[in-house]
Amino acid sequence: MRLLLPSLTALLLVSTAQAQDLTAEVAHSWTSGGEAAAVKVISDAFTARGGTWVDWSVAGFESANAAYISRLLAGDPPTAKTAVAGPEVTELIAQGLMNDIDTAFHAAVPDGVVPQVVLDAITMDGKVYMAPTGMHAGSWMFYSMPVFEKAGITEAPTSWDEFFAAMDKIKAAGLVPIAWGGQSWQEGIVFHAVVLSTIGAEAFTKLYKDSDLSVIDTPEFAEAVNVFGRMRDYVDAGAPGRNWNDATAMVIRDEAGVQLLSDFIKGEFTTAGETPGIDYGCALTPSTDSLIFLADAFTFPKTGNADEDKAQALLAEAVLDPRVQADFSALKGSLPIRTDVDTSGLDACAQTAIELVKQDKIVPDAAMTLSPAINGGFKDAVGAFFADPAMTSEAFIEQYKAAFANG
Amino acid sequence: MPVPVSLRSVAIGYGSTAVVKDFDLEIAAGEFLVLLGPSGCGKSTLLNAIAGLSDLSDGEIWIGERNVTWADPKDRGIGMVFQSYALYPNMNVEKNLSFGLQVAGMAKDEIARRVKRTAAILQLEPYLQRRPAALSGGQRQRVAIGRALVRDVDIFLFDEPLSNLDAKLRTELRVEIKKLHQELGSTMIYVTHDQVEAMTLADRIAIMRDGVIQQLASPREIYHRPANLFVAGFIGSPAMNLVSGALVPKAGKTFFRSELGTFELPQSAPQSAEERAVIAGLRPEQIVLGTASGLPGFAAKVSVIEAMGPDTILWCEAESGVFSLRMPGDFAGAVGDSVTLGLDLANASYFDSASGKRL
Amino acid sequence: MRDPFPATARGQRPQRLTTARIGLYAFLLIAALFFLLPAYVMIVTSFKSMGEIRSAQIFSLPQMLDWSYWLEAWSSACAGVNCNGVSVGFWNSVKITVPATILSVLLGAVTGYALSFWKPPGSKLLFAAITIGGFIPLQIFLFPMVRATAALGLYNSLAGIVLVHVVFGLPLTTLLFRNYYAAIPVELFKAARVDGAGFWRIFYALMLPLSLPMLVVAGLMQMTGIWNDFLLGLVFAGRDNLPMTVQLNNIVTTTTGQREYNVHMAATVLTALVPLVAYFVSGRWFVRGITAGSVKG
Amino acid sequence: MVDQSGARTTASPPGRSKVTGRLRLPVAAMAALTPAWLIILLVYLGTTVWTVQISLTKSRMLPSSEFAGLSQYQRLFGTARWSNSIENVLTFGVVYVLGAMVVGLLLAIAIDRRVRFESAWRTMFLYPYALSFIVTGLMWQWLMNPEIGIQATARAAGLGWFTFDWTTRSDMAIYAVALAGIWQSAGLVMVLMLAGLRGIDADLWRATRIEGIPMWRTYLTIVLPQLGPSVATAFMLLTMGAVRTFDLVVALTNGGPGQSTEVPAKFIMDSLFARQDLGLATAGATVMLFTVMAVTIPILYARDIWTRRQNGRL
Repeated sequence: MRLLLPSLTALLLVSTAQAQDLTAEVAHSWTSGGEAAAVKVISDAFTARGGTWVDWSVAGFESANAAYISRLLAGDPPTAKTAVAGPEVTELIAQGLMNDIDTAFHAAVPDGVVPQVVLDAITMDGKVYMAPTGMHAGSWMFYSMPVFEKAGITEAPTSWDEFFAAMDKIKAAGLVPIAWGGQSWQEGIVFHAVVLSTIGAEAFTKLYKDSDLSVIDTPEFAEAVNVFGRMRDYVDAGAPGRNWNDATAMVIRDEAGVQLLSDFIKGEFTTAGETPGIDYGCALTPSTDSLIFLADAFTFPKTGNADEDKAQALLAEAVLDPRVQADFSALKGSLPIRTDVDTSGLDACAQTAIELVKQDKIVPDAAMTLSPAINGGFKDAVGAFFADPAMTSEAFIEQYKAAFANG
Repeated sequence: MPVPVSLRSVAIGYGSTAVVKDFDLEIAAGEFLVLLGPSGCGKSTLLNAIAGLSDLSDGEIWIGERNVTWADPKDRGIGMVFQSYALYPNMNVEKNLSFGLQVAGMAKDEIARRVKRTAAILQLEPYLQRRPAALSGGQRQRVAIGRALVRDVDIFLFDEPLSNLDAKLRTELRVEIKKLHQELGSTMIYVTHDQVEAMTLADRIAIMRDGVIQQLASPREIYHRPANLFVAGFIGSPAMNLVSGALVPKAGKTFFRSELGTFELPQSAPQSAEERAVIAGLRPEQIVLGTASGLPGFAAKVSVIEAMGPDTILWCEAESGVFSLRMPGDFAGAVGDSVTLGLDLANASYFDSASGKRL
Repeated sequence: MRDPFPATARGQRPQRLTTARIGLYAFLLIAALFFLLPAYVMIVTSFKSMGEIRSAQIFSLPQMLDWSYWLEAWSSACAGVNCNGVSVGFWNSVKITVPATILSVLLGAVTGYALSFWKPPGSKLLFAAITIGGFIPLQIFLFPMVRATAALGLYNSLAGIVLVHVVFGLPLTTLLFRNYYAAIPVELFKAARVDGAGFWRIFYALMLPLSLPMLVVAGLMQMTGIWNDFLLGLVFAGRDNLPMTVQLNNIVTTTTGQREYNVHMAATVLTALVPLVAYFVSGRWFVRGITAGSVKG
Repeated sequence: MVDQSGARTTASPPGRSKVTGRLRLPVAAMAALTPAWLIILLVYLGTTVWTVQISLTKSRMLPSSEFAGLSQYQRLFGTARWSNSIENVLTFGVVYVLGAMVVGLLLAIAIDRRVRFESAWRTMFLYPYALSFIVTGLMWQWLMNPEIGIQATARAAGLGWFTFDWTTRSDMAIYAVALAGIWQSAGLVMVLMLAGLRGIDADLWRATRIEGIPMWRTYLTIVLPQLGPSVATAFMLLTMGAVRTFDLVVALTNGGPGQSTEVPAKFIMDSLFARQDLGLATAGATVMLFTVMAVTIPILYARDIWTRRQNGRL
């Protein structure tokens, strides 16, 4: 009874306040603590606007995709689905399976507040199809202040030479230099951060956006391979297969010096009660002046149901709300997609990133520009290379290039 | 009501290999026919075909006035008893007996009546509530027979029903089956490889080899006048003594010449106008000890004496081979005795050496 | 275990605990250690606090028997915005497993029976095809099966997921029953036919009661497989029927955020509990069933 | 051939027709097999046809009908991960199947030596079979992690030389997967083998004891050959599992380190959903399918001939 009564009232309210039932079934893979809290920001905003949120969460991108694509094929898609704004969505758009939210988007977002690279990623044939929730920045380095102190490192390294010198010191202090998550997707993020640091933003875009393979043959790219390979000497025996959060825990427990990964690991530090600048530090990967960003967005399958179309527009409106953007980012550890939101509540690390976004010093992650197949090929190659010290740089570069051809 | 069974040009084969080809057999109403032969001769296959458990590739089967070639087993009016008893392990004796009747949709009281009657005939009353696993071999076989009996079938098919029983039980049940046949007068077809069963039970025996009937005749005829060497060798224990030789005509008489010597044949034996190679077959009782009988004889030495109780089998070694003789049970002799053996050529069988057929 | 030599036997009784005997028990003990170790770790971990897990050895006993993680795993562990633990999926799993197990076992029994005794034309081809089907990875079937169930109107429904399990259970159950029936004397079948019983009558009056041991074996194996399935349940069952394993996945496979290993382990044990209990309870039958049946390959 | 007593008694009755074709079809049996046929034809065969067809198209995330010839196969064999997967599944299959058979057989033999508390031992060895491969993988991931697992514990206990770090070594990780698989499946093999052992004639044991044949020889040369059917069943079930291996790898190593534990089923799954490469996935599936058929059909055929020879007939 206790349960029944409020829901009954809710039902009455909805049916009287609104003629139609704006129910949205939302598919996502954001199931962990911080993520779930972030999703709740959106669902609350949606509910506040009169919608009914039905949560369909499946942990693990792969499982979520399996279920989602199946439902698309069966002609019974959910109202909305989170995705990385990029080719995995564009194929669905090209096949005519997605609704655009062009009107809702422009009604909610004034011109010029969303960076052009992001706008490019969510637009197809002049229409906006996705409602971005925020972006994650790769090319980060998080480090343990106590470990640095113990090893006698005073400054965060800004070049790879400094970096490896620092790592040697940590090693000498009997600690693990790099907290390494030995899964190919994590290694892929690290490698691309290294690539960005050696070849620069322009070449990075040339390679991963325009598929200009000549970049791979440059000495700068070879240097990236070299730097990446050297990292093998600074990881512990338990690295292979390690989850990223287990790696983060090593930094939190001050057992390891640095972790190289995206900003989403910040949530771990926050959950552990650590404060940036005191317990841990954050910096861009050495020799880097740009961010590699990845935009998460809601996408909207065609459901053939007019009410659901309206629910989609309402959801897009909720997602793009500046307040929602700010709150969501704070919880998720990402950056707002809009430059006009109040970001004062975000931490020091995020402030650095926001500054770079404002200066347009951001390059899109390969996942936003190249097909999942090519990106998969990258991961395979990078994972194989890191796991096998006997693999030559030439062989690796060969396999890495093949990913483009085979993708 | 006993009915006749008729197999007409029956062929049975699996894939490309024919087990039985162009097979004809007429079984009279009320007859007890035994299909006898070594394993693999096709006798069980034939029985399965009569039962409708395996399909013909050619020919017809008639039971009574009906062509049952494609009839279901249940529509043929047959009951079958298997070597392995094939009792339903999950049902007690009563259920085993009544299952077929239930399937046929018979009224409950009629079923009970029949089960009672059958149980009485086969002395199964005390075991009706037992499962097959709790029965002895003999009891199981009785239930298996009862399962056919209870259904009042016209034809009983037995597939080596006694092979799994010990010697004593086998003899007992053999007599019971014989009695059953005498009481019921039903047509019974019985497959076995045991010649004693065949000899004791059959009205006629069909001796089979490689899917072909070698001889179809009464037990007496088969024993005394085997149609060919195969039958001669298969029937009788110990087996017929075989002596190769030749029939030689001389001065209007026919002589049998062999390594044992040349002997004149009496008029009752086959005669020949020209010399031909033959094999003489003599039952152990057709060889006698000593010369007193006046039969043609030869020397031999006793090598083994088998006392069987009612009679004694004597194995004697002669130059040309070993001979077995049937002696009375009280025979007194010793291994190593030198003896003279006499051949009863008048009653012996003679087979063509080349074809093996009886002359 | 009966002593074959009665104690009244004369003379010096030979030493029974020989070196070989000791070796035998030593082998069994080592094997038992190997088999029990993972379960031990999982269970002790489910009682430890996160601090304890981080600091202490995985083999050490928990400082205290704290059931709270079990409670959390059962009813309040979060997956996304839903914090209901694995319990929500429990009845869904039951609703999927019970009919799917019964149907697939019966289908396997009927198919195996028809293939073993009746052998209608094409039987060999069918059996070969079923056997090969047992080797095909399930993943390949997903797309076509989604289309097929959608066309039948069964996609995202209980009936749909049950159907899918029956379809994919066919190779295993058919193989088991065909082998089992191969060991049953064909005379039994012949006798029943002479007694006038037809296909179905022989099946339910004779073969089904005789297959009780194999029904247990196939039932247990299918139940385990279906209960433990994650992918098919996720794709075909629909949001309202998601099995327990999907909740478990949602709780355990978080891609970001703090990993509560104690809760994860408790949730894992809870999810595995039904098949485990089934094996503990009917393990004897399982062994007996296989002993009675599948000896004949 | 028939003798004088006259077996060939009657002439054929008039109007006797030659038997043609099979008239006595077991209709009910055919009806009962209909569901199996439907499943085989519609699902298994249908999927196969669909898979082969899609593998010849340019399909990416969703099925497309744009013909691409054999280019997906070209891509497939140009992908290092695919050949790695094949190699790995072979290594895994051999170690897992043989390992589970040997361990299962040894356990069965040990239990069959009239040990005390037989059912307790059996339960201990069989319970992993009730667990999914996912759970199995999770548990062993912990145990084999060199930093927290068995190795760490042993070293903490003073055994500094002790090393058990298979999951983190490219050259050993596939054996780690096999080990976990053996752990899960050996109990089932044990039960199958135990069934076979219990079916062996007790007289045989008496005979070997009287002849003084050592126990190990008896097992090796007399008992083992008689376990044929049990071995065949176990082999079949294990091989099916090995070819389909997916969950175990995902939970234990997720294919790593590097590609050292990638397997075809995972390649297909990844291509299907993570990489949205339906064409490549179906090409891989097709190759797998036909490999399985090429191996299975001759075995089935040989088995059929063998049993036919054993029975002397059908």
